[in-house]
Amino acid sequence: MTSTGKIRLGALAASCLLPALAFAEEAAAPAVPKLDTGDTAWILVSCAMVLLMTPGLALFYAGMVRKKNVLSTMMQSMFMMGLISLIWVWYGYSLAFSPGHSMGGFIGNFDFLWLNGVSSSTASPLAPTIPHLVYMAFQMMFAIITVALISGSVADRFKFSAWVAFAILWSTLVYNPVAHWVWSPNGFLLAKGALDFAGGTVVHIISGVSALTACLILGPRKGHGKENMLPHNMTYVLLGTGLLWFGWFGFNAGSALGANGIAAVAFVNTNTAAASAALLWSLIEWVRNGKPSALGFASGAVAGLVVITPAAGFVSVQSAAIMGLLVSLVCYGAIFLKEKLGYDDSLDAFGVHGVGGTLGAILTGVFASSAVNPVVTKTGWALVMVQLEAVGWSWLIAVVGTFVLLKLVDAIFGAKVAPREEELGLDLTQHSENGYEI
Amino acid sequence: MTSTGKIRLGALAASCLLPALAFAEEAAAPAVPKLDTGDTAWILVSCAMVLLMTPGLALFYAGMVRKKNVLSTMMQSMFMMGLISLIWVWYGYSLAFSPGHSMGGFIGNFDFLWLNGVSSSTASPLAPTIPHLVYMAFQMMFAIITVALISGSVADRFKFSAWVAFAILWSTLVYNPVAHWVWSPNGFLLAKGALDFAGGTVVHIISGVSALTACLILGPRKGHGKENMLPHNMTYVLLGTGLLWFGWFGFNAGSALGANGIAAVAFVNTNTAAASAALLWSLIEWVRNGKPSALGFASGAVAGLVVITPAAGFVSVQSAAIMGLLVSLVCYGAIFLKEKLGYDDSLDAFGVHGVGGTLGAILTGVFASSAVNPVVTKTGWALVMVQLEAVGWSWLIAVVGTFVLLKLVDAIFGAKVAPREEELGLDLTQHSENGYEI
Amino acid sequence: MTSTGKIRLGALAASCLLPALAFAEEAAAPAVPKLDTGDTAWILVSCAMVLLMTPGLALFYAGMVRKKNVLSTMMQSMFMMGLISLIWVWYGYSLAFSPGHSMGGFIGNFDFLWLNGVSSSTASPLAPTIPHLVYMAFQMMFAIITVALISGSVADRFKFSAWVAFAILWSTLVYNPVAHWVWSPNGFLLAKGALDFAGGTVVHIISGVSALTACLILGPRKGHGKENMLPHNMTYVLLGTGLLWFGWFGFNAGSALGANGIAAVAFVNTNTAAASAALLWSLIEWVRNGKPSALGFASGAVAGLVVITPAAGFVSVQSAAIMGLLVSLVCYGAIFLKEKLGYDDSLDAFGVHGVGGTLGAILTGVFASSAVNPVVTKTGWALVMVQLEAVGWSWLIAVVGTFVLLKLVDAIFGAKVAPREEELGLDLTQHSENGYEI
Amino acid sequence: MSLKKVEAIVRPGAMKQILLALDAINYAGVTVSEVQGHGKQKGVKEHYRDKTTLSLISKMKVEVVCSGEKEAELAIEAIVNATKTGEFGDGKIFVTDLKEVIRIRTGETGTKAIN
Amino acid sequence: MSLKKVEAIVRPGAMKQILLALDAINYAGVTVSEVQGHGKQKGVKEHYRDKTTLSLISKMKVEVVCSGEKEAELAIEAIVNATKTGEFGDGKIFVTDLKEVIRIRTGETGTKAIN
Amino acid sequence: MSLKKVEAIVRPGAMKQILLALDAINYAGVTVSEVQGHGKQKGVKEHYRDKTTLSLISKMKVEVVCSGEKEAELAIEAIVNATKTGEFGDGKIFVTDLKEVIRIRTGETGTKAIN
Ligand SMILES: Nc1ncnc2c1ncn2[C@@H]1O[C@H](COP(=O)(O)OP(=O)(O)O)[C@@H](O)[C@H]1O
Ligand SMILES: Nc1ncnc2c1ncn2[C@@H]1O[C@H](COP(=O)(O)OP(=O)(O)O)[C@@H](O)[C@H]1O
Ligand SMILES: Nc1ncnc2c1ncn2[C@@H]1O[C@H](COP(=O)(O)OP(=O)(O)O)[C@@H](O)[C@H]1O
Repeated sequence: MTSTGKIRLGALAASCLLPALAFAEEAAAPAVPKLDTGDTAWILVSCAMVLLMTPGLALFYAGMVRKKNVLSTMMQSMFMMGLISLIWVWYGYSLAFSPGHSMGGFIGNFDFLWLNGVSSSTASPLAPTIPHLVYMAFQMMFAIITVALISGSVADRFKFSAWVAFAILWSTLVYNPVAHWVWSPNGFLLAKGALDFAGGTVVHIISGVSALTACLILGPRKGHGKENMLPHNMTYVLLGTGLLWFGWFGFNAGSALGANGIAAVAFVNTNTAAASAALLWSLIEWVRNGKPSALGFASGAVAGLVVITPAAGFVSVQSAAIMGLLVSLVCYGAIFLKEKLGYDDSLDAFGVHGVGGTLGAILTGVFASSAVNPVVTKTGWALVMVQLEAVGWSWLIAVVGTFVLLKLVDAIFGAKVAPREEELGLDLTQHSENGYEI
Repeated sequence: MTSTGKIRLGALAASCLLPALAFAEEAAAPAVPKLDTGDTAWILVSCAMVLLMTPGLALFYAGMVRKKNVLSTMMQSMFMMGLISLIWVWYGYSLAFSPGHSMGGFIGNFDFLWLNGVSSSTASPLAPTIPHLVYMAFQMMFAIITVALISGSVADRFKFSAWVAFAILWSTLVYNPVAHWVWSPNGFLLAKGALDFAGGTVVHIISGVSALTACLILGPRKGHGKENMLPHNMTYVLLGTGLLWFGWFGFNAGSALGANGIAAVAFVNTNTAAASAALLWSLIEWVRNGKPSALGFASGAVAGLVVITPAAGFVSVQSAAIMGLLVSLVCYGAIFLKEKLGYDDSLDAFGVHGVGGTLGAILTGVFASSAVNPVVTKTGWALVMVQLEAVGWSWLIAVVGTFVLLKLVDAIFGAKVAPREEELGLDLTQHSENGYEI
Repeated sequence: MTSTGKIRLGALAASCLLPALAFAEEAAAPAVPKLDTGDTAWILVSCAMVLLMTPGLALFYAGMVRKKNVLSTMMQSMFMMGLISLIWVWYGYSLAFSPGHSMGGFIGNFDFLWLNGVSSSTASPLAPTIPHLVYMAFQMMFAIITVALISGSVADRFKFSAWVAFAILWSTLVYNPVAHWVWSPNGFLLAKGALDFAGGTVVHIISGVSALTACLILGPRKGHGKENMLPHNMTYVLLGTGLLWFGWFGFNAGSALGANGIAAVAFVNTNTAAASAALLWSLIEWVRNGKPSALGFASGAVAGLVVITPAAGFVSVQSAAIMGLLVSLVCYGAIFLKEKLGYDDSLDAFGVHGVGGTLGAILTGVFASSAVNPVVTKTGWALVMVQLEAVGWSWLIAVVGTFVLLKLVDAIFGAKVAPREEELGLDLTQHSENGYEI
Repeated sequence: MSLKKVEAIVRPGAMKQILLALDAINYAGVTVSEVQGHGKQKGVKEHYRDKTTLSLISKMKVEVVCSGEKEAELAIEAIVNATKTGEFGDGKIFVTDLKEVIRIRTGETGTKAIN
Repeated sequence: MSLKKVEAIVRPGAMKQILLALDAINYAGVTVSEVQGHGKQKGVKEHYRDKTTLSLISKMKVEVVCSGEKEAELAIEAIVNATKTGEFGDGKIFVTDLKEVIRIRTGETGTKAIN
Repeated sequence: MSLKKVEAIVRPGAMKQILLALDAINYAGVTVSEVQGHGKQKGVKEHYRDKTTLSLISKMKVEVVCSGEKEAELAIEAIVNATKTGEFGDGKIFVTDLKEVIRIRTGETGTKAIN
C-alpha cells in the first residue's frame, strides 16, 4: 500500500537533513524548525491555485458536454467547493489526519473536529515550516477536486440530489480513510514505503477507478453510440486545460510544502510531463487521423499532469518526459479500448485519471531516483512491487466503496435521471436553468 | 465609526508582539521590523490576485446580463483597472493614506502625490515587513474593485461617459475620504475601535449602498418586470465566481499583510464562509423551488465571501461557517424583498454587497474573538455598538455622496441612456461593438 | 546591441550591493548569497503566472478571429506550452544560457543538455537567491509565449504542420541565439549596456517584427479588405486581457528575480503603464469614433504592458504613465497606417508588440533613472543610442531569421493553407474539429 | 385545407409578452429562433479598429403554424398586441401557405397534426 | 414544377440519424439551424431568483428542398423513420411549395438547381 | 399581389458584399440567421476521439421579402452577383410566395408594409 504521506514528510525531512537542499541555515538543527514566511507564502498561493483547479476542471468538463448539460456539469464540480470545504473543516480533516485512530485504524477520530487543535501559529509534524492551518487548507483543496474528478464519467445523467449524497458519503468513507492510511502520521500504510509525491494514488487512482465503477453502475447516456455527442465548446476545454495546468503547479510543486529545491524539481517535471504527453497525443492523432485535434492536445496535457503527480519530486526531467510519452500512449489506447468495450465513461475520467494515475504510480517505482530526492531509498523491482501493491489496494477500495455507496444512493434517491430528463438536459431538469439564453 | 485600518495595523502588531504568531525571531524586537521576502512575496501575489478579481467580477456580471449589454457590463468593471489605477498613483493613494490632513480631516493631502515618498525599500508603518510601494499597490486593487462593484445595480442603462465621470468623482470624494478616515495612520475614525479585517465596510458596504442609491436615482431598466431578463451565459457567472473565490484569498488573507498565522486564519475562514453560504443558498432554493440553481450557488458563494471580509482574521472557523449561513438567509431575503419593493438592482449589487457587507460588519462584532486574534480587545455588546456606528456612518456617506455626485453627473452628462439605446443595447450604443458576431 | 541579461543580473547585483534594497541583512556579504524562500516563492509563482499568460493570449487572440478559426488560433499559442517546454529543457535553455559558446558566440553549447548541471539546490549566477532550476523555469515561460505572440499576425491561414516546424526552427535559431547574446553570462552583447528589464527586446521586438515579416511572406487572408472580419467573441478578448494583465505581473515584477523593492517598482510601473495606455487608447477612439470600444481598451492595455516591459524596474511611476500614453498614440497610429499600407497583420501582433516593444526599448533609454534603480549608470543620449543599436540588431535578426526560416518551411510544407481550407476555416481543416457545436 | 405559417420578426424583449398573448388564445405550438436584420432602421454603426460597418439588429423570429385563416388572424392579432409600441423596430409579420403538416409522433397530418 | 421545401423541427439528438437516413435516399442537400419551441409540451419550468418562467425546448430545424412531390415524400419518410420514438417531442414536419430555386454557382434554376 | 420571399443560403464571408449589393438596389429590409448545411459538398470530416463524423458547413441564411416579382428578381441578381465565385459552396436561393405581410408598427399590410 501507498505511503504518500511519508514521502511528503520525507520531502521535508530531506530539506532538513540535507544542507544542500535546505535554504535556511537554521534548519540544520532539525529539532525545532521555525515557521518560514517564504514557505508559508508559497503554500498559501498553492492552496489558492489548487482551489482554482476546480473551476478549471468544471470548464474543462463543461466544454465537452452538450449545451443542455453545461451547468449541471459545472455544478457537479464546483458544488464540491462548498460541500467538501465544509465537511473538511468540520470532520473530514480530522477523520483523515487526526493522530488518533478509530475502527482499528480504518479511519481517524474526531480530535480535530472543527479544526480543534489545528493551530495557526505552530506547524503540523507533516509540514514543519508552515502553520498547521495552512497544511490543512492545502489538503482541503485536494479533497475537493478528487470528488469533482469523478463526475466526468457520469456526466449528463447523474441526478443532482443523488450526486450530492454520493459525494458526501464517498468523501467521508472512501477519501478520508485512504488519506488516513496513507498520509496521517500514524496511518498503517505509512510504513510500506510506496512513493506518491502529490496524490497520484489518493487523488487520481481512486477518483478514476471510482469513476469507472460509477459509470458502469449508472449505465450509458441515452443515445450513447447513436447520437453525436460532440463537445459543445472546445474553447472552454482549452481554457480549462490552461487553468488546470496553472493550478497543477500548486498541486505538485506545492506538495514540496515549501519554496525549496524539491518544489523546483516538481515544478519542472510537472511542466515537462504535461508537455511531452500533449505532444505525443497530438502526434498519435496526426498519424491516425491525419490531424492533431485540440481535444487531443488538451487530453494529453491532462494525462501528462496526472502521470507525473506521484513522481513529481522524485524523478529527473528526462524521466518526466518519458513518463509523459508513455501516459499518452497508454491513455490513448485506453480510450480506444473504451469504444470497443462500449461502456460510457463520458468524459474519460477513468481513461485519463484512473489509467494515467495507475501508470504514474507504477512508473514512479521505475523512475524514482535518490539522486533527485534523498528520501527515495528503495528503487528498482523492490519499489515497483510496493507501488503495485499500493495500486491494488487503491483499486480495491475505490471499486468496493463506490459500488456499495452508489448502490445505496441509488436505492434511496435514484441515481440516474429519467430518460425524458436526460433528453431535456440536466440544466433544466436539475437546476431549472439554461446555460445560455438566446 | 470604523477603524479598519487600525486592525490591519493591529494584525501586524500582533505578529510582532506575540511570539507565537511571529515567524521570525528578529520580529521579537518590534522596534525595527525588517522587510521580509516571504511576506513581500505573499502580498505581491495577493495584489495580482485581487487585480484578477476585477475581470472575474466583470465575467460574473456579464454572464447575468442580456447579450446586448455584455461588453458594456464588462467595461464598467474593467475600465476601472485603467481609470482608478491611474488616479490612485496620481493622487488617490495620497488623499487616502497621506499622513497629513486637509479639510479638517475630511481627506488626506497631496504629500504622496505621484507616490512621492512611497518607498520601495522601506516599509509603511501600516505594514512593517513589506515595501511601502507594495502596500500602496495592494490598496490600489481594493480601490479599483470597489467602484466596479457598484456597476451591478445599474447595469444595462448607465451611459458610459457618465459612468466614467461618476467613477472619478465617487472614487475621489467617497472612497478616498472613507479610506482616509478609516485606514490612514491619522484617520480620525481609527480610534473608535471598530473591526474591519479586509474591507467589509470600506469596500462592500459603501459600494453596495451606493449601488442601491444609484439604481434608485437611475430608475429601472426598460421593460423591467415585463420582459424576461435572464442571465445570457451562466457559465460566465460560474467561471467568474471561481475567479472571485480565488482572488478573494488575496483580498482577505492578503489583508494580514504577511505570510503568517493570521493569513492562514483568514484564508480558511474565507473559504469556509463561502462554502457554507453557497450550500445554504442552494438549500433554500431546493426547498422553495424544488431545485438548487447554479445562480443560487454562485450568489451564495459571493455573499459568503462578502460577509466574512470584515471578520476573516478575527473569528473562529465555526463562526465563519455560521456567518456564511446567516448571510445566505439574509441576502436571499433581501433579494426576495427587492422583487416586492420593485426597485431594479439589476444584478443584486446591493442585495449581496450592501446587505452582506452590513451583516458582516455587525456579525464581526458578535463573533470576533481575542483567542483567534489578540488585537480583538473589545467584544460583545460593546463591540457590536461600535460596529453599528461604523455601519451607520458608511451608509450615510454612501447615500449622500452617491446622491449628490450622481445628480451632478446626471445634470451634466445625462446618466441614463435613451430608451432606444437601451433597447439596442449598450454594447452597440456605448461602444459601437457587438459582444458576439455571428 | 542589447544586454538585457546584464540588467537582470544587475537588478540582483543591486539588491546585493545596496543595503537599502536588500531585505536580508546577510545579503550585505555579497559573496555567497543564500537561497531565500521568499524570493523562491515569488519566482515560483511568477513562473506559473507567466505560463498562464499563454492561455490568456490564446483567448485574447481567439476572441478576435472568426468562429471558424477559434481553435486553430488557440492551438497556435497553446501548443507552444508543449513544444517549447520540451525543447527548452532538452536543449533550448542550454543553447541560450550555457556558460560555454559555440559557433563563435552565435549560440551557446550543449553543456546544460537535459538540464545537466542545472541544480535545484544551488543558484545560477544570474539569480543568486533562487534555485538555478527555478530560474530555468522562469526563462522557459518567456520562450513559450514569445513564439505564441507571433501567431497573431498570421492567424487564420498558417498551416498547422508548417506552424509547428516554423516554431521549432524559430525558437531554436532566432530566440535562443538572441537570448544567448543578451542574457547568458558570457553573451557578447552583455557588455553594450543596453537596458531591458523583462524582455522588451528579446520577447516583444523579435516576436512582433517576426510577425510582420511572416505576414508579409504569407500574404493576406482570403477576403481581406472585402469581408468583415469582426472579432467573434469580444468577451474572450476582455477575459484574455485580464489574464494577460494578471500574468504580466509575474513577467515584469518576477524579472526582479526576488520579492524585493525592485519587484515592487516593476509591479507598480506595469500596472500604471497598462492603465494609462488603456485610457488614452479609449480616449483616442472616443474622439475619433465617438465611442471608446472594448477592443480599444484591451489593445491599449496590452500595448501599455508591452512598452513598460523593458523599463519596468528602471523608471519612475510618472515615466511609466507617460510611456503608456505614448505607446497608445504610436500603436494606434501604426494600426491606422496598416490599413493604409494594406498588409494583413491580422490581430496586430506587429502593431502592438513590434511597435510597442521598439518604442519601449527607446523610451527606456529616455526615462531610465539611477534614482529608481542604481544599475542604471548610463542615461540621456548615450543610453538612447545604445538602446537604438539594440533595437536595430533585434529588427535585423528577426527579419532575416524569419524570412529564411519561413521560406524554408514554405518550401517543405507549404506555409499557407489552400483557399478552400481558409474558407472552411482552420478548425475543421487543420484540426478536424469545430470550436462550437450546435 | 388552409394551413398557415405566421412568421413574426420581433424585438427579443417582446418574447415574453408574445408567448403570454399566444397562450391566451390557446395556440398549438411555436418555434423561435435568433435572427438579425433591419427594416427601415438600416442598422447601427459599428466600429472595428478604424473601420465602420453597419451592424444588423438582433431580433427573434417567431413561427406559429395555424390550422386555418381564422387561427392565423388570431395569432397575428395576439402578436401585434403584444409587441406593438408604435416605434421603429416593432417588426414585421409574414404569412405563408403550408402544403402539409405532419406530427412525427403519431403520423397525423393536416389540421389534426396541429390541434 | 413542384419544388417542395420540407421543414422538420426535431430533437437535437436525432440529427445524426436523420442525416444518415437522408443520405440513404441520396438527398441533394440540407440546411440545419438551431431553434427553440414547444408543441404540446408547453415548455419546462425555469427559475431566475424568485421568478418562474417557462423555458422553450431546444430543437433543430432541418430544411430539405426537394425537386418534386415524390422526393419530398421520401425525405419525409426518412426523417420520420429516423426520429420517431412515439413520445412527446418527436417534432413536426412542415411542407411548403417553392416558387423557384437557383444554384448560385452555375445560375441553374428549378429542378436542375437541386439535383 | 405577388409578395415574394427570397431566401439565400450563402457563405458567411459573402455577407458584407451582399448587404452592399442589396443596398445599391434600395431594398426594404433583410433578416439574416446562422445556419449549417451542405449541398454537393457533403460536409467535412470531423474527428472526436476515435470517431469520424461529417461536419456540416457554416452558412448564413439571408431572407429578403420583396413586394413583387420584379423586386425579387433584382434582389436575386444582387445576391448572385455579390456572392458568386463559381466554386462549390456558393450557395442556393429559394423563392416562395408570401400570402401577407404586416408591419406591426403601423398595421399596414401588403406592399405598403414593405416599401
Ligand atoms: N423586407 C424585409 N425582408 C426581410 N426581413 C425584413 C424585411 N423588413 C423587415 N424585416 C425584418 O423585420 C425586422 C423588423 O423590421 P423593422 O424595420 O424594425 O420594422 P419597422 O418597419 O416597423 O421599423 C427587421 O430587423 C428585419 O429582420
Ligand atoms: N403549431 C406549431 N407552430 C410552430 N412550431 C410548432 C408547432 N407545433 C410544434 N412546433 C415545433 O415543433 C417542435 C416539436 O413539437 P412537439 O410538441 O414536441 O411535437 P409533438 O406534438 O409530437 O409533441 C416544437 O418544439 C416546436 O418548435
Ligand atoms: N436541397 C437542399 N435543401 C436544403 N438546403 C440546401 C439544399 N442544397 C443546398 N442547400 C443549402 O445551401 C448551401 C450551399 O449549397 P452548396 O452545396 O454549397 O451549393 P452548390 O450546389 O453551389 O455547391 C448548403 O450548405 C445548404 O445549407
